[in-house]
Amino acid sequence: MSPGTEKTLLAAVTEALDVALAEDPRVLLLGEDIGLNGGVFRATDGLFEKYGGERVVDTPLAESAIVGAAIGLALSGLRPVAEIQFMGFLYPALDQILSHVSRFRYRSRGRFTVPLVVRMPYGGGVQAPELHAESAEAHLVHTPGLKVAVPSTPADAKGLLLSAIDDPDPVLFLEPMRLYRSVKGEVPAGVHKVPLGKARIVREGNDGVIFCWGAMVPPSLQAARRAKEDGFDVAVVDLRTLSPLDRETIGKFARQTGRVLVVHEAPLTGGLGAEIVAICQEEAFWHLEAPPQRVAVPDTPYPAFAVEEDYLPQGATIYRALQKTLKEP
Amino acid sequence: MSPGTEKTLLAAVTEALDVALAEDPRVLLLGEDIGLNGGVFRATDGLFEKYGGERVVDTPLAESAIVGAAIGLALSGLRPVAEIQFMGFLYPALDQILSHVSRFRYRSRGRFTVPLVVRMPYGGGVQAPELHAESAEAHLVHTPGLKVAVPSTPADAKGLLLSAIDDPDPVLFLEPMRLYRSVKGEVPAGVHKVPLGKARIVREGNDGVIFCWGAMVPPSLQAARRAKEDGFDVAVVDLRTLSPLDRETIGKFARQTGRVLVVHEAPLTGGLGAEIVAICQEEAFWHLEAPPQRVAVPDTPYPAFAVEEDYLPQGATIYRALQKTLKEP
Amino acid sequence: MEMERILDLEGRPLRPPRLSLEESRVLLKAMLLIRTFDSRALSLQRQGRIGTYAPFTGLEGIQAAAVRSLTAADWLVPTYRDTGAAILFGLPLLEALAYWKGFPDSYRAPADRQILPPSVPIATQIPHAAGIGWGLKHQKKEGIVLTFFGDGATSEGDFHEGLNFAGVFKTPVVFLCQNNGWAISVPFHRQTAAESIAIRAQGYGIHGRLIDGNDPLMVAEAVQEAAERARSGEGPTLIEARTYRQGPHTTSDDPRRYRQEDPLETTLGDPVERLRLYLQKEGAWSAEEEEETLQEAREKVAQAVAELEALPRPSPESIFEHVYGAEPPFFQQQRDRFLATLKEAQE
Amino acid sequence: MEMERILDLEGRPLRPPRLSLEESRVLLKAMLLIRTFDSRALSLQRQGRIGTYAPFTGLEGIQAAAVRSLTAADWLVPTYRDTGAAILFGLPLLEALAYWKGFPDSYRAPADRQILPPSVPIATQIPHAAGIGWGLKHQKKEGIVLTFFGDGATSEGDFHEGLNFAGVFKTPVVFLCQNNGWAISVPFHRQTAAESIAIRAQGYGIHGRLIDGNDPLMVAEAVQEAAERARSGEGPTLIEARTYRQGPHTTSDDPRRYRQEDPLETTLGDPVERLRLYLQKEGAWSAEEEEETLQEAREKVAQAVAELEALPRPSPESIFEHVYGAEPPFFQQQRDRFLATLKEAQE
Ligand SMILES: Cc1ncc(C[n+]2csc(CCOP(=O)(O)OP(=O)(O)O)c2C)c(N)n1
Ligand SMILES: Cc1ncc(C[n+]2csc(CCOP(=O)(O)OP(=O)(O)O)c2C)c(N)n1
Ligand SMILES: [Mg+2]
Ligand SMILES: [Mg+2]
Repeated sequence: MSPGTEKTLLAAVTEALDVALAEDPRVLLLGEDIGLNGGVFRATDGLFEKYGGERVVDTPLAESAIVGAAIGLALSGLRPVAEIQFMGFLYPALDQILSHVSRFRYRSRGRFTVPLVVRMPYGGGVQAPELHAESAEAHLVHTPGLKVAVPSTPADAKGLLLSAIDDPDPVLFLEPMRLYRSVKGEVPAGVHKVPLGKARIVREGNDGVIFCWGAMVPPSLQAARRAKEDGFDVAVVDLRTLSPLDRETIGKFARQTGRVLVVHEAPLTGGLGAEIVAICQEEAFWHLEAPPQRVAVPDTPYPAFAVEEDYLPQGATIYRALQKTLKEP
Repeated sequence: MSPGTEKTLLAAVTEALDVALAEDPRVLLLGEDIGLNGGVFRATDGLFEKYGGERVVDTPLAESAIVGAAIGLALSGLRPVAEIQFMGFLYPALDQILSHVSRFRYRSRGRFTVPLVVRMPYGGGVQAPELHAESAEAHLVHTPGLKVAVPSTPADAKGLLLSAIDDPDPVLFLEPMRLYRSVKGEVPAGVHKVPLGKARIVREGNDGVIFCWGAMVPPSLQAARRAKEDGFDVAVVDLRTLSPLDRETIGKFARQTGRVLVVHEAPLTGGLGAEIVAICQEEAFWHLEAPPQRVAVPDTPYPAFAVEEDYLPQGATIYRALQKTLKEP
Repeated sequence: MEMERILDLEGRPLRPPRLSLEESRVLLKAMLLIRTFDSRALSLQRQGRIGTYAPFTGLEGIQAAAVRSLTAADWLVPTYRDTGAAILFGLPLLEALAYWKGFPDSYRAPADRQILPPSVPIATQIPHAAGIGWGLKHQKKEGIVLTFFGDGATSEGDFHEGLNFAGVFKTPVVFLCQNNGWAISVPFHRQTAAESIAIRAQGYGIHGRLIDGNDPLMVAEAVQEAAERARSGEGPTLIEARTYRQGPHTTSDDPRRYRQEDPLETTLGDPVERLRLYLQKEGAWSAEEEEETLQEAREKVAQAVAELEALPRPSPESIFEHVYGAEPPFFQQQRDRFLATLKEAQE
Repeated sequence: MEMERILDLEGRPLRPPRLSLEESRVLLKAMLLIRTFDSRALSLQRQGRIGTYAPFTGLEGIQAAAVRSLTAADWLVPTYRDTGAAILFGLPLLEALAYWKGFPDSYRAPADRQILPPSVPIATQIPHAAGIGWGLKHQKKEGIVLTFFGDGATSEGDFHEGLNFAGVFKTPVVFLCQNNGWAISVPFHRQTAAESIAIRAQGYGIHGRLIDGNDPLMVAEAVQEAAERARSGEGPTLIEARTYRQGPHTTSDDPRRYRQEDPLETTLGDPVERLRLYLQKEGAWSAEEEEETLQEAREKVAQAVAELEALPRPSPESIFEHVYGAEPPFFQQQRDRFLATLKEAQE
């Protein structure tokens, strides 16, 4: 691993794409406004200029065809990396994702495969218009055949994205919009990979554990630090890959601490928090000392942005939930 | 309630539609092949002849527009009931469901509402081609603003469907294909409503409880009966409405029995089983005597039909899981 | 297909317009009102007093000319780009501003105006418009539907499905494509290899027209004719109005990254300018009138801005409003717990 | 748009065909082979020996004539309706039958034949075809793509998006619409108000043709010309082949519920019949030859049926195969537990 530099998460994404384009001629980027414009968040900034319009391709405005054509590109031997402008605009492509991306290998008995990456910003907190702040990871995780990765640090953004591009299977790559520019960190230079399927231990602890991902990592950490002031050592685990989930690490920390909190910014009911609670049951039932708790957004559509800060989990609300979990008799 | 007759679940659906069309001039049915053909399962058999092509309308083959136009019909003052031919073909309409059906009331602050019902057969077990056996309820339940109902008896099929059509909010109505003709029962005549949001106690019991819905009710009951032979009284609860879930009944039975099994025919990970387990945690943590167990299909795409019987939960596999739950120390 | 136009770039009529001079004057005034709103909204955004804003600079002609054919029985189905049309059809300025400030309670039209909230996901409103039209026809209700969308929207599946439905059910809908040449950074010729969008009308068996969208008199006539067709049961019309995006896509966009000079700018001109030139030549518009109109517009907008800034910050309770028609018990419980925790946490 | 045709209903050429007599004979033989397969599959279904089956009776001309333009470098992107095309491009009969019997291991083309598994969700394969074509062009690989779809499919958003992409990226794809007049029970005139599907080609800036799909010589020429265009970089073609669905939609369908007499039957005739009449008149086909061809076909099909019925019942293990390229640990664990429980339960 070469020594890296301090970068934003967004710049780390760009760097990963740059490395992939440079290393592998099969890599091709496609999406809306990713060319000259460099993407609405600038994730592909400079890549059109560097690799040309044949490898960094602006498409018509049609998400189902972006994913559908990317399937075809993959079948033809390429390694397409599609950008969806915001996660809410993955919805028109869900049919292609659920009916095809996830099933081509299965249906063709291994003959035709779709080593495709679909990247997109997701999550709230940046005062965006309606449908620009969706957290729809649960739909993807419930779809067999897909992998789902979510970085929360610049190094992971690069490392997970390069692993995703290299993976023989389709990977949905969710980039926490809120952390794009607000988080900086060391990013190893060159080819740097972080394996899919392994959680990251952000902080050790024996009194409780918070499972989280994406933009929920910083406020979870904040809550854990506050709990420390009360004398509790709370672990924070960034799941990092949501599919496949790192059941081993989840089980281990659930057993080790007996007190579990899951935090996500998708609505509570049917969110991934439920799955993680269920895994804790299966892996650590006899060790649990308090009911695993879920901190999530309420079961409403994502509200207009003037109230989104109230809507989203914050350090303080996570801390309140943590207190309850830790103090349960 | 007038005395009814023995009917199949399918005939009960037809009867509910017939009653709704007769009672309420605002009701309009739309979908593929629902007119002269009476629907691919004959759920609208005879209704085109009885109510005419203006109220029982064959549409072009376009699911997103079926749901999208149904939104418009509802906005204009009607009570549309859309049929999607199989649940797998709801996928092209998911954008309209997730972005609009569920949000119109919210977005317009109560001014514009979508009292829409979208009916569809779902689930496996009838040797159908690919994508004709999907159980995608989890996606819908995770979408705030939608209701989701699933009958498992003819009487409930009629009663829930009439409640759904009457509901001020959009209801996704999932009809277990496997039970369409295999289940018969008394169906009250005329207007018969079963409230949304209330589970049905299929069987009482104190030693354990199985939560299930749709086509999983009969094999769950079978498993409970076998357990009775071993001396265990296992309750069976047909959740019937998946959104909103009847938390009260789930909590009550989890507390009463301490031993919980959830059965569904959607893939395990991220399935609704996880949510129900999480609810049991929240409502009954101190009463649980064994880890709640989930019986579901494995995390693979729905396989080709020659192996679907092995894939789907059966009375015998549910019974095996039940044994474990009941015998946990 | 040839682009139809009435006024040339200097505001000279190539044929007698259908609109009277008085009607044209009213139209220009409407355009000046929304142009004033638009530029004020842009500056509010630059000052951080509202959020991201999608300007409609250069589309005033289309939007004002289109809604003048609507009556109270009609429906407007707009996108984020059509604030001008919504305002002229009756959306209060305050409601429009509150929307862009991210307030939950916003974009609420008066009870006698059927204006849907703007559609943010591209093209998804097109099937809604088809369905509303179908519903009106089915119920033999008076009224037609006008929906707007951009050139980019025409690449989405929902555009196709919606227009095809409208054709099959012969619904009273005017589908108005504001082809401003760009979908964010993607120019029209990369959006499709077709020469025009209007040409697609025949693929749906409906009426289609390609018009100069910066010629307000042309737009007014085309929409009026389409509305008449719709009202008389002749079905839907697809109108492609060619125009030019003068500003950025939204305030988050930096067009210098992808757009240098655009020939459209010189071939289409500015709609306000063209109509003004026409009226001036006809002796039906003066500098004083212009100043008066603008003055009035500025006052109206200033008043709305003042009201906006007097609004209290929306409450967290508003998050839970209008999710269900009849709230299920779990939802009430969830709200109560959530609000209690939030309050504790904020203490 | 006029429908192009070479052979009339009595097999008389209206102009000299491009295909030689020998080529036409080969074509007829191919059609007879798949017609034999099709009717055998139908009877297997009636006997409960395979599952639901989608017959292609009446489409033999389109399917056989289309794939003759393909080479080993090309890709076939079929639907459930196109078993005939797949067989003639190289799919073993056994693989085709095993598919309809619901066997996981089925529809596997030989290594030198790029035949995708059939697409069941309507129209969703159209963007795949566009994408494969784009990929081939991008990699400067030899090869073109042929994809089939029905008239119903043309109402789906994916049809539109896929064709528009193909136009923009000028991909080497032949889009072949088998317009058999019905989408299950919905007749074409209820599917769209457009006169034809071919007319939509100009809405995507691509080449379009409306042809008689029951005229195998016409199909052969049109597809060959489209394939040549594709190979020479001139981009995609949309061909609408007008035909008639002779049988039910699938074996689960009862057309008597919705279809009485259909004029198409008499205006288009039967493709096998038309080609046979042509060859007979040219003195290039005899009753003996027909019998020989059919005999050979029946033997091939019988052989495949025998192989099918000798296959062991697929194992539950097959459920878990080919989900991932590299199986995650949780998945292995899940499989092992699942199979163990299943075994216990079945004891
Ligand atoms: C389904 C969907 N995809 C992407 C976006 C992001 N987006 C917002 S506006 C826009 C361009 C729209 O272009 P056009 O339809 O021409 O309308 P214009 O903004 O030019 O008026 C895009 C890509 C979106 N809102 N919805
Ligand atoms: C997305 C989707 N919706 C519905 C169906 C059910 N279905 C199967 S075939 C069919 C009709 C297809 O008609 P057409 O495209 O004309 O093809 P044909 O079967 O006539 O060859 C329908 C509605 C499906 N398979 N996929
Ligand atoms: Mg535009
Ligand atoms: Mg057809």
